Amino acid sequence: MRLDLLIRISAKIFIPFIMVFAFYVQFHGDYGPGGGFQAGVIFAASIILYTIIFGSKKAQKDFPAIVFHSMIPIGVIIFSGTGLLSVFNGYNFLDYDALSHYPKHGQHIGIIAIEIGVFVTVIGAMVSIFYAFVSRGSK
Amino acid sequence: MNIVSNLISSYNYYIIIFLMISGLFIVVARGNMMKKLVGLALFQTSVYILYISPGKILNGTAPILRDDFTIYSSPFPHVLILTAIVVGIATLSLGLALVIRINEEFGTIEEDKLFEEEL
Amino acid sequence: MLETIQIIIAYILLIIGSLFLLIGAVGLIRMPDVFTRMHAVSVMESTGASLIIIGLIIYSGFNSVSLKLIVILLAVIFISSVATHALARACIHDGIKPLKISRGKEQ
Amino acid sequence: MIFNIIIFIISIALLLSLFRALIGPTIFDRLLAANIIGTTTVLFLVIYGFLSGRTDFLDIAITYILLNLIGTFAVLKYFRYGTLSHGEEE
Amino acid sequence: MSELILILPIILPLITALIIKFLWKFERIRYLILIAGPILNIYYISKILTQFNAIPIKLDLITILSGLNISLGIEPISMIFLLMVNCLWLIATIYSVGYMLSNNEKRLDNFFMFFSISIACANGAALADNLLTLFIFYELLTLSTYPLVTHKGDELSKKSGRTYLLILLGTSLCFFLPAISYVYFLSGSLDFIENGLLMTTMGVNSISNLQLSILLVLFIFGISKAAIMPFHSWLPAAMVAPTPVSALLHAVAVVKVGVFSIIKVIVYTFGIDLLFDLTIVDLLIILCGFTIIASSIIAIKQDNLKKLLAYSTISQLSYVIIAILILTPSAIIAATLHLIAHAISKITLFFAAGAIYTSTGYTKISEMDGIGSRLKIVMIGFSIGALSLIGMPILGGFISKWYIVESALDANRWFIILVIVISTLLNIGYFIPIIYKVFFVKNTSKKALKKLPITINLAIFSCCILIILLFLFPNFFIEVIKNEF
Amino acid sequence: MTEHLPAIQVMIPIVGSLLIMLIRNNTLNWLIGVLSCLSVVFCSITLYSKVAISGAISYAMGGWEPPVGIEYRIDELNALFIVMISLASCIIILYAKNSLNNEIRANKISVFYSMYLLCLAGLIGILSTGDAFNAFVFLEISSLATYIMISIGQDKRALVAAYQYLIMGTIGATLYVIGVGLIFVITGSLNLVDIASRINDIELMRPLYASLAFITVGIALKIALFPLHAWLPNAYAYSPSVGTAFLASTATKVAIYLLLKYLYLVFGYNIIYSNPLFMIVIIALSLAAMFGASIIAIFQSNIKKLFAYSSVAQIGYITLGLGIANYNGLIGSTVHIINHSIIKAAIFLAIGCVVYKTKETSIKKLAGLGRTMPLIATCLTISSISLIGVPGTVGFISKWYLVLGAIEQGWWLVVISLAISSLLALIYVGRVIELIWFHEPEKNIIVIKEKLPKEMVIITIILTLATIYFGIDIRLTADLAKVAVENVLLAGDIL
Amino acid sequence: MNKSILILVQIIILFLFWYLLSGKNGILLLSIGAICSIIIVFYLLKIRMIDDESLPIKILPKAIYYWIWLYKEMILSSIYISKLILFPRLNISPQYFKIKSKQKSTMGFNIYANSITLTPGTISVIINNSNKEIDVHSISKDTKTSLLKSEMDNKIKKLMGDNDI
Amino acid sequence: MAITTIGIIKLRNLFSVVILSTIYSFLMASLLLIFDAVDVALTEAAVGAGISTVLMLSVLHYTKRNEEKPKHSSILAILVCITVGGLLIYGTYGLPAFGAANTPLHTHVSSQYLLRSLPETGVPNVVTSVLASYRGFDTLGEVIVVFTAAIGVISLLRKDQREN
Ligand code: NA
Ligand code: NA
Repeated sequence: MRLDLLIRISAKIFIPFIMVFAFYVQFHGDYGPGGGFQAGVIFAASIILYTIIFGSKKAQKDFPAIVFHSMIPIGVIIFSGTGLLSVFNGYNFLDYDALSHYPKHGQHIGIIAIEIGVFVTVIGAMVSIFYAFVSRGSK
Repeated sequence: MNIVSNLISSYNYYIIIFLMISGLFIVVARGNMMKKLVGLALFQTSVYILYISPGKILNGTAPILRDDFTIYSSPFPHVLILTAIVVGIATLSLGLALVIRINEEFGTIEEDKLFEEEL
Repeated sequence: MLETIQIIIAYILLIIGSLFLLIGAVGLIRMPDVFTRMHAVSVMESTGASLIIIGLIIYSGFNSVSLKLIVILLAVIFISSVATHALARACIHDGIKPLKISRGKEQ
Repeated sequence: MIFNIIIFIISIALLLSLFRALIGPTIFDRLLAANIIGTTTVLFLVIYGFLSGRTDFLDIAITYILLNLIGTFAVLKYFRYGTLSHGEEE
Repeated sequence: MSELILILPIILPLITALIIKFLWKFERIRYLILIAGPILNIYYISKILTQFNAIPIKLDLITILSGLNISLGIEPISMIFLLMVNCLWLIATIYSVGYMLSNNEKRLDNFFMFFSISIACANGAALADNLLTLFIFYELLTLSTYPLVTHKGDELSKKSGRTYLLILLGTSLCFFLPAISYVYFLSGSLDFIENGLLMTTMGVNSISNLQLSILLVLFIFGISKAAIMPFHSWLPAAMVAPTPVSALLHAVAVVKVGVFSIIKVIVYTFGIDLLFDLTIVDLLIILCGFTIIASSIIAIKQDNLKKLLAYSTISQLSYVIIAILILTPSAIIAATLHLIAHAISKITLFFAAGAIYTSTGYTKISEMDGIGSRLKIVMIGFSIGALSLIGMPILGGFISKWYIVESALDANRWFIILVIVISTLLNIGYFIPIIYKVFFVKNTSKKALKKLPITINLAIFSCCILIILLFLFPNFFIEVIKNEF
Repeated sequence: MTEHLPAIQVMIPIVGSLLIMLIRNNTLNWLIGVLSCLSVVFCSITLYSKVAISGAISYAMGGWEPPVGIEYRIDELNALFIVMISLASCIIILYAKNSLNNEIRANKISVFYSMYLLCLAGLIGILSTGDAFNAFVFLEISSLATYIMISIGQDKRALVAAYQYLIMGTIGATLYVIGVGLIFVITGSLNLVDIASRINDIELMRPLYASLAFITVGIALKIALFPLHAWLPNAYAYSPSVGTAFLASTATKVAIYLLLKYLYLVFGYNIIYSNPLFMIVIIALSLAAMFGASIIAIFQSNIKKLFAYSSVAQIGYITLGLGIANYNGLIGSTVHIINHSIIKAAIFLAIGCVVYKTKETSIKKLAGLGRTMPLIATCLTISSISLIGVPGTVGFISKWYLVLGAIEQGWWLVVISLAISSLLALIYVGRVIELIWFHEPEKNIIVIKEKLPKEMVIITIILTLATIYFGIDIRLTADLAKVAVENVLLAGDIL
Repeated sequence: MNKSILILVQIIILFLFWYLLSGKNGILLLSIGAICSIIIVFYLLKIRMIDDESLPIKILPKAIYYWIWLYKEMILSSIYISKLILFPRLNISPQYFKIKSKQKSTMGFNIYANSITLTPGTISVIINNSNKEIDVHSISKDTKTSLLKSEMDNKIKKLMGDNDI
Repeated sequence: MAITTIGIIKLRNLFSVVILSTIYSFLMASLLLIFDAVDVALTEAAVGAGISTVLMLSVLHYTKRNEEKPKHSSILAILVCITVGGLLIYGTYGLPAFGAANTPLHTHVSSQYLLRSLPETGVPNVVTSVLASYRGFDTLGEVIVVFTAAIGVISLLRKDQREN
């Protein structure tokens, strides 16, 4: 059975916007509600939507699972790397003041860095989990 | 008199308590593993209110600083609950994965049946 | 002056919209079967919701807020149509027969 | 003031829909109710944002509606194929 | 260096055990080792005896907490006990080689290994210089004798083994250990001290009668190797073991360690003066009296010889305890003497029972009509042992009973005298019929007898000698102990 | 660098587990695991020596001073426990390689190592954090890692066990969060030191008591205190042997530490004692654990389950010490945490060896083990005996202090109960020993012909010797525990 | 349409979306927005998600007109349904029938079906694209007859023009 | 919300339960919003109404859709619930009234965050600054939790091990 044209078209229209929206949530976490986690979930949602509409085979071809699998540890590495960077600079763990000469600026960089870490991990995790769930039983 | 006013003034807690208990009830009383997980999620979710509601200040606003507001509700519980939600979904997804596997291996996700057969 | 008119229009739309919403909800309760309830929901989603959002758009003028509202509006309408249709089809597939009430002379 | 009234009306609508969600009787009734509850909640959020003067809330509303969308698709797909992973070519 | 000699009586049997286990395949030397071990041990013990006679020496091995250490020491009573255990070990080894071989028992290497280990534990208990050390060796003795009890490996012995472990370990964990902890809590130490630890550190006034009573009861019941009722049933149960085991362990090592521990505790932990006025002592005396009479009555009913001997042991053990509870120095001496006398007499009886079994396969008294004529040495040995226990003059048992009666008279304990009289009558009641039967009833069965190995006869004979020697030279022991008081 | 050790020792296993997930070679991953554990051991010992010299160390995460930021606080007590669990994990992972290869599928081994390290990180986090909510987060890290470790077990019942644990564990964690929430609402702080200093000014006692109850029950679920223990036996029985050993020797212990910390450092003596009911309940439950679980243990037919129930019983001893709550009682608890983890590691690793050869955990398979695998059988026997509390083994030391504590309080019933429960331990241990030594081996007991890997045997022996060594030399256990109890738990109170 | 223009338009639209959402003028945020839009578009291009379907610019002006008409219809029928709901006796007579569409294109047919659903009072239940038939459920006779007038069908035909997607 | 909860308890059709729990999440999110917890509301919506619904639906594909009636009585459950509920009522009785501003929760650490966020980190959304900086370590923990769960799910459901 072919997918409804309308649904396919609407997916094509919506998905880019959802992705941009995710990035918006990611980078405006300082000013409004949102942040790495929420953005990650929304971004993952866009891929989940894609999977739902186009099926998991196509989805895993277009958005390969291995990418998301490796995103999971990479995000954590970004996060903990930021923290350890502070330690190597002689500051306490996760003290972002270490990242710049101006503490406030350092804080800014640090927050962005770790939010990206969260973002990456969450996308990876959510999509991987979803893939794992849907591809388990396709007998 | 004091008792009554106390009871009324903490109505928010009674909502939480009811929800929490319902969630807990599902977890303990129901035998379907899937439903248990739903109950668990419910139970956890209601705890969120326990943290968040005391952080609310009447006439306060969300803790996103802007010049035109002076009273903000406490951001502290929000941060904690964000973490708790994440932990909750992590647990839930793991639980669901286990349910899938259990269903695959045993052909049922009813605890009663499982115990009859295997454990 | 313009602003006042803008606000008044917005308020009117809001009120009408919310009334539609309410009526739809009443319909959701009153209607006898799932198909007829869908019609009631249609009133709520398509008309009630969109009127409220349009009212708010008018209220806020053109800025980032209204853009967000437009996004919401499109999504609401879209969801309304797709969901209702899909649901109706699912009902039929599931073997639920539409209720037939004949009134008076037609049948 | 007007927003308060509208919030009130929306809440009543929400309650009625909830009631439908609870009594069913079929899954489809609940789905229908869930769908409308999602939309109504979004409206609620939007109005509440205007009421409290924090239009930041619109981001949340957008998220809600997107999720509602995804949820709708998921349910649709689920009903059609019993799974979320069905692909076009299958 | 000189203190280290104290460790030898423990180490030597262990070494013997190891050598036995690992060199068992060399048939020529295994019996040599079996005999060499006890002899070497006796040699060193006599060396300790001569070298440190009545001078307290002490060897701290390990300190766990302050006042909680594993240390060895020696004083007259333990000296005597040590000597006795090891002499009997020698004799029992000689006996059991013959017994085990002629009864075709299996896994002899294991048997002798655990045998030696139990002796090491008994020696450790004898040398223990504080409660903790005593407790450890006491428990180890239980554990190391468990394989011996279950040596046959059938269901019955496993069941008996369970009873054995459960009662012995159970009571010691439930009563003995708390009692030790309580002593530690009260005095901050566990050492055995002349005049008594509690007497020295607490004095008569700072410790209440109730506390003392609780402690005493905990100790008396906790040391259930002494087999006071109601914790006596392990002893009859353990009689499923091969006879040498019953002989050495349940007539000598195990039960005697129990009684010995009680003597140690009362003398060196409490101090006899501390307990003098306690009502609980009277109650315990009554309990012991009950045990004596009850078990004697049960013994009369027994047809199984080993069971009879077991109940007789229970009754005799309470003799010792009842003697201790008189709480005078002379009573302690009497108790020690009776401990020795009973040990020697009982081992003779068991040896005889084992010999009967080896030779005829009989375990029941009713089967033994007239076997006295065919097993002369054995049955004479049996009679000597039995008569000694009854308290016949010219035998060791008479001396100890006499001293007990004397001490009881001094302390005006008429109840004890009454008990002794009754129980002597009962002793007569269960021993004399056997002697009568074996010698004077005509045998009807024509069953062929197995020839007894020389070692069995040798062991029984040497025991008889010892019994008589004890009657002739009791002062050897009495003098040693008297120095202490 | 040494001033950053509190953070570093948590981060090492985390980074290790990340590396493991990126690398797909089992042997290499094992090596990473070993290295991580070794470095944690190194860090923790350094930290302990530092703390022993200079007293408690406070480390501000992110450079934000407490209570604004999250504080990591290392004192003599948790430093000691960190050393303990890092050593335990190090030893067990050294053992793990061949055992895991034998027990679980090759493609899950990496995951197992990763979870192992994460669990370790979580446990260290719980131990060192000075923040109530951070403790929850790390509790969840370790729990999730644990669920996964269990679910990796070969037996399909492992899945159900993991699920049950997940449900119970999450309820526990949630109850804990409720409790923390109540204190949070009335004190406005999450920093434990800060809470402790503000708690005495609080007039509202009800939320405080309720929070005490919730935190206690929440943690009790995690430590499997008697009526809440249902998850533990299955979890222990069906997870891979290495996992069982690790869980038994570390996870529950850490949870107990958390309870200890709350009772004595956060709520404080005054508050827990102003409500005598609380202590009575704790003691009653402990006693119930000691008896109930021991009795259940007697009737088990699965060797892992038997010792799992024994764990539940032993946990009763530890909480009993908390209930006794005097100097000796607390030392007893603390030492028993350490000692029991040595014992159980030894036992479960020995069982791991048995499983390696026989592929079975049924207790019948132990029959005649004394003849087929004499070395392992001896280890199992010795370490089981130390469970009873026979002098000369570690088990004795802890029970000794508990008995002293109970005598000091004058609770004779407790003293007798301690003794009787040792007797019950004797029965279930005796059953095992009798099977091992006095029964004929079943035919075909050995499934795998190849020899036991050396390192498995050696480590089992080392741990067994440790159960004796630390029963005699207590400088590294009870003496350190004493210092910790004096300096940390009872610092403010009259000794 | 030219592919590169399509891409450009899509990027610009996304960026505009970002900008309007954001409402902030910081260079950092704007450049992030731009970068995100570009990355997303190019990735989606790679997986063939960007094409005419995803950006139906051509019919946009007519569509707006159609939308306004449709909206009017929606409100009118909403008022009708509201009356039905609020009338004490539920004066409904549900109908289930087939309707044949004049649409040639799939797109137009789909829009038709959706418009039917969007208008309160009628729901398209089953869509058959091959013979352009729709199973419709309507709440009453009136809505059925108004639908059968096929005014909507014609409008959509006009909207789609000659396009045949 | 109470209504949905009751529904979830009563209903045996798991699909309905999933739907109700989605509704519940939406409502919860709205409530959170009323309590000014915007970030939390956003997250709860995304997680509760989005991800978990989708995950549960995909699980329902594998399992039976109807729950069976539990055989054991629910007396234990009722007891547990009464205890917990009683304890909660006991504990929350007398807590500061809803909306009060002078409670320790507001005056102690929380006020510090509100005061210091802008000057120290330059982030107006205090939730973000606390989450990412002041309590960044918690967030690290949270990310690790996600990491752990994801690894677990993948390893549990990985297909290749079924083929054996
Ligand atoms: Na419609
Ligand atoms: Na944020």
